[in-house]
Amino acid sequence: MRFGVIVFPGSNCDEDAYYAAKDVFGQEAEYLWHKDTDLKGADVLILPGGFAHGDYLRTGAMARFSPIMGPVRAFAGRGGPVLGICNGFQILLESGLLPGAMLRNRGLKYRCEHVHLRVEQTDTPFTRVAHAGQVLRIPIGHGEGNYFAPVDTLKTIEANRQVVLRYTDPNGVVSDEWNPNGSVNAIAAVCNERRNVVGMMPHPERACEPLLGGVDGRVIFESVLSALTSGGSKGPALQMAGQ
Amino acid sequence: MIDPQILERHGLKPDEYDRIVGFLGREPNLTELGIFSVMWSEHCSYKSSRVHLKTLPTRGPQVLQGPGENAGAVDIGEGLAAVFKIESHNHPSFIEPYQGAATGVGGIIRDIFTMGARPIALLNSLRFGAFDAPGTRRLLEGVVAGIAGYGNSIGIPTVGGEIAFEPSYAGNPLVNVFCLGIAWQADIIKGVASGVGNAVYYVGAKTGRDGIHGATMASAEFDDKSAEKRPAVQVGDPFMEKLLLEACLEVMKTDALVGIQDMGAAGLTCSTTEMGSRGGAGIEIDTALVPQRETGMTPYEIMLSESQERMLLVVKRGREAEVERVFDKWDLHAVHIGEVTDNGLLRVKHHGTLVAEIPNRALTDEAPLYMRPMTEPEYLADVQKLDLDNLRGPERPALRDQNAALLAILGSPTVASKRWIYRQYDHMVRTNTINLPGLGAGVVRIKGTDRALAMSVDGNGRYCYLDPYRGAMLAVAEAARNVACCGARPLGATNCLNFGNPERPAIMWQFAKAVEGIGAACRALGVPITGGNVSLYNETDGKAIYPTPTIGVVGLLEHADRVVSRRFRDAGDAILLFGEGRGELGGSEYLKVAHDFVRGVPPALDLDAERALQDLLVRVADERLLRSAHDCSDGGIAVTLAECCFESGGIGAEVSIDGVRVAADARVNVAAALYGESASRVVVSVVTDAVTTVLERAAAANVPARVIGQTGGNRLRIAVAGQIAIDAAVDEAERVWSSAIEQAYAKRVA
Amino acid sequence: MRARVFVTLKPSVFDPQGRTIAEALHSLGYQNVEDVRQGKYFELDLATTETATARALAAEVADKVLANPVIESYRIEVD
Amino acid sequence: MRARVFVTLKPSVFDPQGRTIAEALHSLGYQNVEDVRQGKYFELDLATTETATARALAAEVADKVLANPVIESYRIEVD
Ligand SMILES: Nc1ncnc2c1ncn2[C@@H]1O[C@H](COP(=O)(O)OP(=O)(O)O)[C@@H](O)[C@H]1O
Ligand SMILES: [Mg+2]
Repeated sequence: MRFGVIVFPGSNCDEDAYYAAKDVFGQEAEYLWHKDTDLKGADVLILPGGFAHGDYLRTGAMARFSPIMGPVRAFAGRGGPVLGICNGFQILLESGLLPGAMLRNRGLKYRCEHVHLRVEQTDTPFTRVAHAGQVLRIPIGHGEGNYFAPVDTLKTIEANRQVVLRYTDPNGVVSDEWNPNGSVNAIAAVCNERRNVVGMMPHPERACEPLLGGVDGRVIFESVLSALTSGGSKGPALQMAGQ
Repeated sequence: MIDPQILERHGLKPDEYDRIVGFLGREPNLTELGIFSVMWSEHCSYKSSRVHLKTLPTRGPQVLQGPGENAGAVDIGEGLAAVFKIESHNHPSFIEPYQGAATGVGGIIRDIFTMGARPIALLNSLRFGAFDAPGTRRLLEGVVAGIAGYGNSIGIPTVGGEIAFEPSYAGNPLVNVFCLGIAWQADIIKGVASGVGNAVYYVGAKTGRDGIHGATMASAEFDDKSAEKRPAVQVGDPFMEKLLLEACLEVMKTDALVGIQDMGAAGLTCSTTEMGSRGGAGIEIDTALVPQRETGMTPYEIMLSESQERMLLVVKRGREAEVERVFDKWDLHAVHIGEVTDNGLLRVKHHGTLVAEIPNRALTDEAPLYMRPMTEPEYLADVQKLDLDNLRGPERPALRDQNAALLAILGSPTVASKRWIYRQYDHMVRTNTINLPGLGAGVVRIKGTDRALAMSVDGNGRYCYLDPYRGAMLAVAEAARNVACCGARPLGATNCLNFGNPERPAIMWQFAKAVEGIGAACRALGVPITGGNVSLYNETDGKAIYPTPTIGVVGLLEHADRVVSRRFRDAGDAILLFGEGRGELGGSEYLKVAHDFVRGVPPALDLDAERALQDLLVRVADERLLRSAHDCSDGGIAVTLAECCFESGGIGAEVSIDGVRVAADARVNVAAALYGESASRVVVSVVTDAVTTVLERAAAANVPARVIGQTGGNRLRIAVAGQIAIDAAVDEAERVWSSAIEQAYAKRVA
Repeated sequence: MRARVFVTLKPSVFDPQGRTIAEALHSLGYQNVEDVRQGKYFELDLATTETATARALAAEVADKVLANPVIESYRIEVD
Repeated sequence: MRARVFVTLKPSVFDPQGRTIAEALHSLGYQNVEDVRQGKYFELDLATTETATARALAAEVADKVLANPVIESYRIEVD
């Protein structure tokens, strides 16, 4: 299986995502430079964390104009699995590939720490081997992860079960105290209607090895491996993957 | 044309001016005077400190690069090198905390990747005025946000640091930043210019009028009038630096470079002369070719600008296009601004007209050197007196009970958890951090190997104020001990020397003593100094800061998975103490918290015993015999034990330690046993089966060691000489410790 | 010609920065500052001398880049 | 009453955000946007009906909290 890791100027978790795919999970991986338009045969795309274009103006605001985003859009349109992590999530929001927008953390400070996340949906390619209600402990690292969506949009995404992960306490209970950034409805990850594009603020690639203090992020990678192998031919088969 | 006023504005003394005339054989023009003034400033020339720094040990089989380059380097095996250095950005951070700290981080990162190393970790050491003093919060929030803003954005984890609060830093905070990178030894590249006719390239941000005279400012005391002299603040651009970092590392892979150096203090001036001087060559540039952000800039301004995020490269002849291509890919434009010559001169042209011509060596090797007068400061004799039988009251009544005293110390900002700070730093990016901040030294694994590097920065201004020689030794010992506690063998050190005005003999004495102390400790502990930075004139209105040498030590763990952290791991483990407490309260956190004074002499340090202890720690960690290890420092063994319980899931401990007799009052004796800060002590926990082996190892190493208790329960109970002195619920103590700083800052302010 | 673009969060969007500043001001005794909203401000130097062209260009740039329509609205001034 | 405060970097201070935005606009084909400077914009709701009082209050708040006098300057409008 081949992972394509998109590198924007200012991406800084690109090597981490690449390492997770290649060294931790033993898959093929390619960096895809933002000015290129060739996805080099990737089966799954990762938009990694970082500060694309310095996050100047707004997080993700300029990255969406990169030449690579055309092919990314087309890939997503064909049902290919796309994961945006942190800054990658912000870019997917700005590109309109996912609904909503990011505001500054309500505490106004960058926060780097482990958080607890409840798996809400398991019919996305990035959560299919998790259990609904499973609580994951994965780190965050962001200053603008306060997810927002207008009331109507929020209704729609909740009704469509597009909220994939929520911030919770260690027992999986949503509470304001355990919401690290003020995200509406404690939303930590969402997917598109078709469910093949997922954006998440937490960093699963930082939680794939015991040495790093936890392995709960593995389920995200294992899910997409499972989705792609059991789905056989990519695209459409993937949609049927999972429950 | 050069009158005394102009000289004074350039911070040059009349006799220094005479030397300039001597070197040139004529009067300098204004551009040349500017160049001399920045190169001969304390900041660039080290004219007051160099004679002392020369005494530091800088060699060892592991040292690949000692002082003199952009950063030092040590051998970490498998063909790899750890490249690291610490630097201060004190003055800029006082003027503009966010940008000052941010550009400090940017500067030290450039020093590391300039050497061909990929930066992988940052640390910082901070000093502010009293925690609750007006103004502290604004500075602290700004500095922390600035470090975070730059480091997080560029994607280098901040894996640790230290912070302390003392009134002496109120008008002059310290911001010292450390960066470490990894390079293939064979690929280390230096800041040299050589090869006549090779092209000199400029790359990075455009030059503006920022920080002109920054280097001379960093060498001048603040006074009421300096508010007007304050130059335009430099604004950091971490995005530009990220592009530069990636592009430079990519260019270095091509082997088309001869040398490279960042433009830090004294900008283009310093980089051209230093590169020329190291390569025994000359450099000729045309300032009109330098990319400029503002219009109408003079050669003087261009040469002295300290605009951030700029690099100077010497490119092999015929390889220019290759280099330009890489920079183009990253949307950076490398500009050919001059050539390497063989005449040993810095020659500056502007639109082809010669505007400055100075021999490199006049600016570097032959810069003034001073053996400044030194005298022991008068305050010393008095502050070293500590009469424990007549402790100056009024003692805070709440502290009459040892439980309350422990909680007060745990809640003091120097000891309390720094989570509120390090949570603002991305400390996990690059997925290497295996000892997160707060757990001891920062530890990062090296991908592709089994190895990991541990690093710690430490310093104790109080100790150095009371005895700069011993205080500096203790700083080296503590930094190395923190590294050894993780199981890593200390390999090398870097230092940042923050002092007052060296033209005052008492300050110069403190400086010289501190350097002596660093030298003695580094020699004994086998950690040569590979580089560092000196920051003098840290004074406001004639009042100097505590003398504050900050030491960064880097150590190697052969097996990353054998890393040890401070937390207890399980109930039922044996708790051992390595080393012995002597109830030394001089300069302690206890005296500060309970009596609000800084007095006495700092703890004694036996360097051989310290070395033996560190060797022992590395050995038993490597044998996987340790479950946790934490050194005794601020707050003594009581605080150490409490910290071992914290963030462990609430594991308590039952411990019994020896009493000491340092005063007539029994309560003072108990306090001394609990909170005394005797050096060379470490609390470890081991599974009970391993106790005998560990004690044998300790005996063989000549390190005093004994079992002092056991983990378990949810309370911390400490008996002193058989009598229960402390009996506290771990969760309550942890709440005090973990929330003290956070709570003070809970109310948000813009 | 210079255009100024003001980007503000839509009224329905919670503004953590503005709220924090308002709270800080209250704690400093500025009760008379009832509410604060923070936005962004851009000065664009445009290579045109026509007000209408300048305005159109600024609007296009604001629509496309400077503001995120999900959360922000903008206003333009040209002098 | 509402006061609007515009905070901008002093002209001598480098504005990396503005520069990056300008470059991004150029690469999108907006060559006519010659330069961009980014600042902050605040809307203050003030419990006063006097223009002069409002202006004075806004200035005080800008001095104290909204602008960093070392690198920024500000301008106030009251309607
Ligand atoms: N300014 C800071 N930045 C990052 N981490 C910090 C900072 N200050 C303290 N820490 C972390 O908090 C922990 C405790 O610091 P300190 O009390 O100095 O430890 P020690 O006494 O073991 O040297 C360390 O792990 C350190 O890395
Ligand atoms: Mg310490």
